[in-house]
Amino acid sequence: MLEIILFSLLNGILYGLLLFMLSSGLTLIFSMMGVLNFAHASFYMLGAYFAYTLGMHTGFWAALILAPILVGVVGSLVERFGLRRVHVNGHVAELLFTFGLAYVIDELVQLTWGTVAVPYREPDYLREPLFTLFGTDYSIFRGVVILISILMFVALWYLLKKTRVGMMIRAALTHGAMVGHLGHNVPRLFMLVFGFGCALAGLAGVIGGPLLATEPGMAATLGPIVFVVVVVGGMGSLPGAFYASLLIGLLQTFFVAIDASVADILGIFGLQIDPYGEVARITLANLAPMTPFILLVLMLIFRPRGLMGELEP
Amino acid sequence: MLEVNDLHAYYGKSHILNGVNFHLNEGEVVSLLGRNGVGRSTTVKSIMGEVPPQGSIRFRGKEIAGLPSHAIARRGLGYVPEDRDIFPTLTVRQNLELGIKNPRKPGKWKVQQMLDMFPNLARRAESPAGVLSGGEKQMLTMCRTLMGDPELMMIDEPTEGLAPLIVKQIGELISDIANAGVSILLVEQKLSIAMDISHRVLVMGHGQIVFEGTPEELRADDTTRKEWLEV
Amino acid sequence: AETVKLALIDPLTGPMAAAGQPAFEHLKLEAERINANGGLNGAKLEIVGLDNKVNPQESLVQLQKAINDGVQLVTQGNGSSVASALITSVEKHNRRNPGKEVLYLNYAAVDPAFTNERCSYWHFRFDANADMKMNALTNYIANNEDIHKVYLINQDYSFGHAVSKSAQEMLKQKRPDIEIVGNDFHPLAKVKDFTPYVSKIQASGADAVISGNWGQDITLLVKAAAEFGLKAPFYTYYGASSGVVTQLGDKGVDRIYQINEYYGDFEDPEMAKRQVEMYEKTNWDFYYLRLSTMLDMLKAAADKAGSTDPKDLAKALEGLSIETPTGEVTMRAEDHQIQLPMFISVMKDGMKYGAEGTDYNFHKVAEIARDDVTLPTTCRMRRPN
Amino acid sequence: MSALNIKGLKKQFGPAEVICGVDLVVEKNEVHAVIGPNGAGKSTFFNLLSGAFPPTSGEIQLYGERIDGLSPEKIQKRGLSRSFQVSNVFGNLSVFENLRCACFKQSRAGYVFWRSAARVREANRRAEEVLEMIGLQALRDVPAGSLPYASQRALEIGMTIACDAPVVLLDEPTAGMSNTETAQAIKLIRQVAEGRTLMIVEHDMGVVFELADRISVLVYGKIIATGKPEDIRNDPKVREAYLGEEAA
Amino acid sequence: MSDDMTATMIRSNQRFALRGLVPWLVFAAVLLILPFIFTDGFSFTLMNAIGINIVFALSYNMLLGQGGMLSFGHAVFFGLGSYAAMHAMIAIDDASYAGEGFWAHVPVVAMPLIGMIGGGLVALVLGWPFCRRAGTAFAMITLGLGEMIAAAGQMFPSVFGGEAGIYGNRMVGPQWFGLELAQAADVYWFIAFWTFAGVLAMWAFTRTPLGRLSNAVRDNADRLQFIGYQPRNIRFLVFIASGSFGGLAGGMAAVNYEIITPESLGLIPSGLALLMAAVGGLGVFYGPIVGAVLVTLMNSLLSDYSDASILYVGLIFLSIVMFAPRGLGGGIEHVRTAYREGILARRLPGWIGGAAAVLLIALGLIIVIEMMFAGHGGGDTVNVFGIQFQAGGATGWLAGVVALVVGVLVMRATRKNREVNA
Ligand SMILES: Nc1ncnc2c1ncn2[C@@H]1O[C@H](COP(=O)(O)OP(=O)(O)OP(=O)(O)O)[C@@H](O)[C@H]1O
Ligand SMILES: Nc1ncnc2c1ncn2[C@@H]1O[C@H](COP(=O)(O)OP(=O)(O)OP(=O)(O)O)[C@@H](O)[C@H]1O
Ligand SMILES: [Mg+2]
Ligand SMILES: [Mg+2]
Repeated sequence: MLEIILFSLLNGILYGLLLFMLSSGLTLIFSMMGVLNFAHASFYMLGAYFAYTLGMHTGFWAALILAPILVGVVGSLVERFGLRRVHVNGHVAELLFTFGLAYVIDELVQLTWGTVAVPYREPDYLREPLFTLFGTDYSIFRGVVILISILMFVALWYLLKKTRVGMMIRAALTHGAMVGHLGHNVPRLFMLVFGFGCALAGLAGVIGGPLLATEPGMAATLGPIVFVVVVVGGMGSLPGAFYASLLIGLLQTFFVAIDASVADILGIFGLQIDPYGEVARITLANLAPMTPFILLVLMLIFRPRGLMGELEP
Repeated sequence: MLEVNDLHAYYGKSHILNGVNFHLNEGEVVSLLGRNGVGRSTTVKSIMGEVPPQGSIRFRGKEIAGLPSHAIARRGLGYVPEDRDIFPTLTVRQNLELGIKNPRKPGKWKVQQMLDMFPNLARRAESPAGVLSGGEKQMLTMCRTLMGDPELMMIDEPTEGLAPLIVKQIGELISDIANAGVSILLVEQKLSIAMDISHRVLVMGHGQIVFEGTPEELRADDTTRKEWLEV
Repeated sequence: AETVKLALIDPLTGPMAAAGQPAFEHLKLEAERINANGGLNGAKLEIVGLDNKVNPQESLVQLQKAINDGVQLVTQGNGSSVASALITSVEKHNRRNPGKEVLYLNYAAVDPAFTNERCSYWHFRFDANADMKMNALTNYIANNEDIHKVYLINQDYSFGHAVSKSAQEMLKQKRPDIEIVGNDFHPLAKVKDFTPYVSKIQASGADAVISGNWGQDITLLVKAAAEFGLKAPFYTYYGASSGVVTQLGDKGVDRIYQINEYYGDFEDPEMAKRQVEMYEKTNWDFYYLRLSTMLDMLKAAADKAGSTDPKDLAKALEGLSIETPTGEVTMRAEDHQIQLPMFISVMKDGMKYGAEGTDYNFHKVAEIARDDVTLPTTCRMRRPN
Repeated sequence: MSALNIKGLKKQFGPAEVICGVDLVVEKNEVHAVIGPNGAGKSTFFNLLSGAFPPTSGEIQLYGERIDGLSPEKIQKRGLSRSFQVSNVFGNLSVFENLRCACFKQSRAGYVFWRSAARVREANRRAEEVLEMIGLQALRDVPAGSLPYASQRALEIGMTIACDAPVVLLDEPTAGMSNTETAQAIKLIRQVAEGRTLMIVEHDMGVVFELADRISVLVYGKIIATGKPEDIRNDPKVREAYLGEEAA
Repeated sequence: MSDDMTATMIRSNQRFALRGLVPWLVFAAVLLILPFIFTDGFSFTLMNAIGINIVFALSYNMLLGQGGMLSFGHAVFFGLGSYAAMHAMIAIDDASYAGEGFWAHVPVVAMPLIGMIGGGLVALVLGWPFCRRAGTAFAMITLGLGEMIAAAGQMFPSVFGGEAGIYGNRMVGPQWFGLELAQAADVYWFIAFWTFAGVLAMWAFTRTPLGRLSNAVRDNADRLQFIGYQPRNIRFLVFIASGSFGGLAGGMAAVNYEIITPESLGLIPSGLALLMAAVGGLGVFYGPIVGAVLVTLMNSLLSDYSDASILYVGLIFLSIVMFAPRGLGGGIEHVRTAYREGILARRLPGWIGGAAAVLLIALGLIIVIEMMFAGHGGGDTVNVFGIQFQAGGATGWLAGVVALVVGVLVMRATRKNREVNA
């Protein structure tokens, strides 16, 4: 039992941190530009694939740096030549744009790298166990992942709190033209922010690729969950995203671990029902992957601000 | 300092400005008068590049028509819009700080100075500007633009919705600004103020300048007043 | 000569294309061979690819399109939902359009129902159904003395539940001493991080895992297991489906087993030739032996019936037997379920014919004879008079 | 019975108390102007009356019924309707639609989806009436968003009176209008005032003294004086607090 | 005065009514003529699919276009409506074997109504907590809802039939209008009828007070409170209406396909609705109709010609969002207004130039893309509109690039004529 709890904890935290890496970029973009970037997970996927292709020439660590930069560049281009046009038509238009963008990126990835997964792996020395507990290995790589994501959190936190840029963009969000009249180059600002956000997603991809799998579907399944993180955490709140990620990570893993069926739970309250009925049969493990969405709906109904958001979406 | 030649502007299909010509000299205060909807704001907006201008706009001899507005602002034009575009999510203080173009070399106007000038703002320095009252917003907008110390300031209906007391205050502020060597293009509704603080007045009608002269000349010129300003 | 069209209704674009494309290429390649040997009773066989995006409704649109282009033979493999849709609507079509019958040749939809309570005269299955595979697998496990604790993990939908159910029943009856130490269901294609499941398996002390997972769900599962140093072998249905080998690499070696009608050794030089040829032509492996079998049987039936009319083909296919590289196979008349020998194979490194361009492939460890695979059917076939 | 009866009304935003204890009685069919320096709390006062947000304490009676703490639409239903300091209309709808939307409720076609809007006679008639009243017939089908500023103000007033509520609050109706338009606006407001109770916030003293039967002066959340225009004009407190030398 | 005013108003109404009638006559005529132009089974199947999607897309636009509520879970209503209809159809089947019972007297052609009720009920049950806010919150909550319902679909086989879904037979129960519904051709008349009815009903909805208010709530919900409406109520009612019509489409689908599976509840079909509506144009009532036709055709036909079909759909969507934010419908409106204002002649050159440019650019893109991904197509020649190119051969690339460049040049050259105030 103890080992299950322990490893559920480790796994939950790791998965949570990965989610955070992914959502931090989105949070940044949302809080500063008010764009809910549907294609965010797609940039995450790009990160993985770029790292795979680059890695073949430069090796893992160089790719770890280069791939996110590359994704960032792609992101900025998208902003410069796509999103900027759409911006004037309001947020729905922007959302539609990123929606379509995700569609296109996913398809392009498939056409370029093929429909089956690519063998993108971390270097062997990172696969050595960091420690072994109860006969279960915990690889160095996982340790590295945890380290990187924590560093990232700190760096972001600093950047957001300390810079005048943040202020400027928040202003531009509501009155773009006026900020321009005050002599600030808003478009360039947006471009940089968007690029940076995408780069973060790319970084998550470089890490998530080997950790999970680098295949054309990797964006589609994570996409919605990232939104959940951002909303549950509170629109545009970085710490919120952080806690939300951990929360979701842990909930999912522990639900799997606990694995009590509805019947069992009712049993606790002394209600006896046929344990093989369709409802009764459902276990927490079944629900695990649904938890993010359940959380999302409940949150939006009962606490629309999210965990730490200042204002309602 | 500023020369506008044959300026045209459109909103979608509707032709708002057809051939606006005027100039404005160093250190001058010029008022742009006219009935509602004749295109005074549009004039200012198109100088600022918010409405795409057609024609020539020269500032200090350089053509600025067609530049992005932030570039125009950096040339030294300040703009106080008609509809009080304060940044609601930022605090009053942050609004003022954003007015500063380059934090490294501060200009001649200081944040504190502004707050002292308007106690109302001082009281709310740290609360989100969105909650300011109509009038407070108006003051804030002007102060914010000043922070970027412009050489020419275009102010669109600064006294709209202000209490008489404040109106006077604003009037004084404007003259102070002028005395500080900043030229001013003032779009006004209230003749009284425009008349006593401006060196020259322009009257607009049908998207053109229909009268140009000193306040005295305008006072004298009943026909113009009747035709273009009053009932 | 006239041509007979065989339409493949499968995902050819989009995320699931990896499942449909190899089958498409395989069919095209084998069609050439068939035509070289005189085609179907002299008629040329032509393969038409129709993209259904694994969506039942879209599949019916495509079926209609096929019928329109004079196609009378359709084949499909991915997704019981699509298979279900095709079976019912082919049934209806044939009832509503006598003289324009269509045959549905199922090469991979393994829901046992299709050859039991839902069996149809116009449907022929060339793959062993889920229960047969489990029968074969459990027979193998039953003979494997050092397996005492088995863990079941499957996708949470009809197929996954079927696999789990039959595994429990068959094991109980064949090896009552084997203990089922876990029986998990996880949502279909939603789980990214299988580590929690792996910790549970680890904790349960299982010495074998049975899973019907396919696609990413099997890859990620085994991968997570490898990373956590889980020793227990995985007995799977789809361990060798496209992409798995590439992603698992050495993590899969000696860890992932699969039950299938074929394996990666290609002792038979003829098969080896085709594998090599197909891989360099199309970048896909010669994976679906059953597709070759399907076409061979089709040819045999056509030649036997001396016609390519679906009605005659159906009649001729019933009870037809042919020789294949793995031995004799028969299309059982009473439920249109193929009867064939099967193989347990395990992933190995340094194989002569590597899968997906790697050196890894599945090495045969055991053959399960036809009679140990077969199962009775409850089908009461409604034959057109 | 008085139209509006306000007792000890207070509103706090965090630490700042914006309305600190206002008592005011507005009689039926009077035109009551509220003046005061910027940031005195006039708009907030209106927001409280119209239910935009609930008062911190105190009570508001509309024809003897308490309305404080009710939601805006309930208050509106009870017969109090207000306009906004910054124009606040349905940008993509035509002027006429704007007005008609304001009329459905009161012709009992509020959430109706089984009748064509064109068939809701009173609503259409009323909308046409108001349209004529505010003199925008020419712009009947123009999207409200692209109206000239002054016209938007007029529409703002139109929407407020469309549902002819007995009590109407107007927040700076003439702000930013030229003398001409102001004159028209005054005429319009006169018309509106017919048989109605009217409260208006206004900085233009001309307008105020021309329209108002009584004036209250609100300074930093307190009413420092209420009375007939001439009393107010000569009230020293008011002068130095608000009018400055102007009125002198 | 007000009397003669209403008089004029009513007169204008009648005039309006007459003018308003024309498009409907045309629409009906088209529906009636189509089956005599396209006579083969597949065309019917396609037309049926289109009909269903038209209703689906329009019902979605009630939400997004009219009410300003961006939803990512609209397929829930389509799917559940479809399930309701399917279960009803099965009930009819059983009942008519037994030969008695209520269901034995219900004709299959009425199934869309069942679907409509189903969808409406679902919206009624779920909607209230969602409609408090519009905008992002609403979008996200519907996203979550969609995912949850879709998952539930897999969890309760007895209702949803598991992965294989549930299937029924439409040739049961009493026949109406001699429609035995055996062939797609029969089904066409059924679809055509319900499409027409659905479109008409949804159009009528926009003319009702509620329809108007839904636009108002989209534009400025806060103001609405102060003229006496509760925005949430309006959103809720619109939500229900839209859900019902979504269900209607579902009911049509149930009869047309005779099978319904859980995946039709998921994010993908919801996305399809959004796609169709946006491509067609959210601002124009008939926009989604155009979108539905186009997208459905592309979905079912494009993949025959290219492996990159999905990419093309995506690109078309993107370019519409970027360059024609009002969608195809918006474009059509543009031309119509120009025509009404009699400046069409003046505009036409610019537009034709633009169109030509777009076509050229599209052609260039297609060639380039096909060249890029020729490898996957298997086959060493690339076929674009019957023109053969060597895969990886210079000619292909050249052709593509040339087409692109020329297109861009034409675009630049004709820009002047397109300036709005030209
Ligand atoms: N966004 C817009 N779209 C369409 N037309 C507009 C827009 N903004 C202004 N206009 C029109 O342009 C004309 C001039 O507007 P402008 O704001 O310059 O008038 P003005 O002289 O500033 O008067 P005031 O500011 O007092 O209303 C007006 O008739 C107005 O209807
Ligand atoms: N939501 C709020 N939160 C905090 N303070 C607020 C809020 N709304 C208004 N205030 C403050 O209350 C004071 C009164 O605001 P209000 O808008 O009522 O003034 P006003 O009398 O309308 O002034 P004006 O005539 O300039 O419109 C202002 O100082 C404003 O900053
Ligand atoms: Mg103006
Ligand atoms: Mg106010």
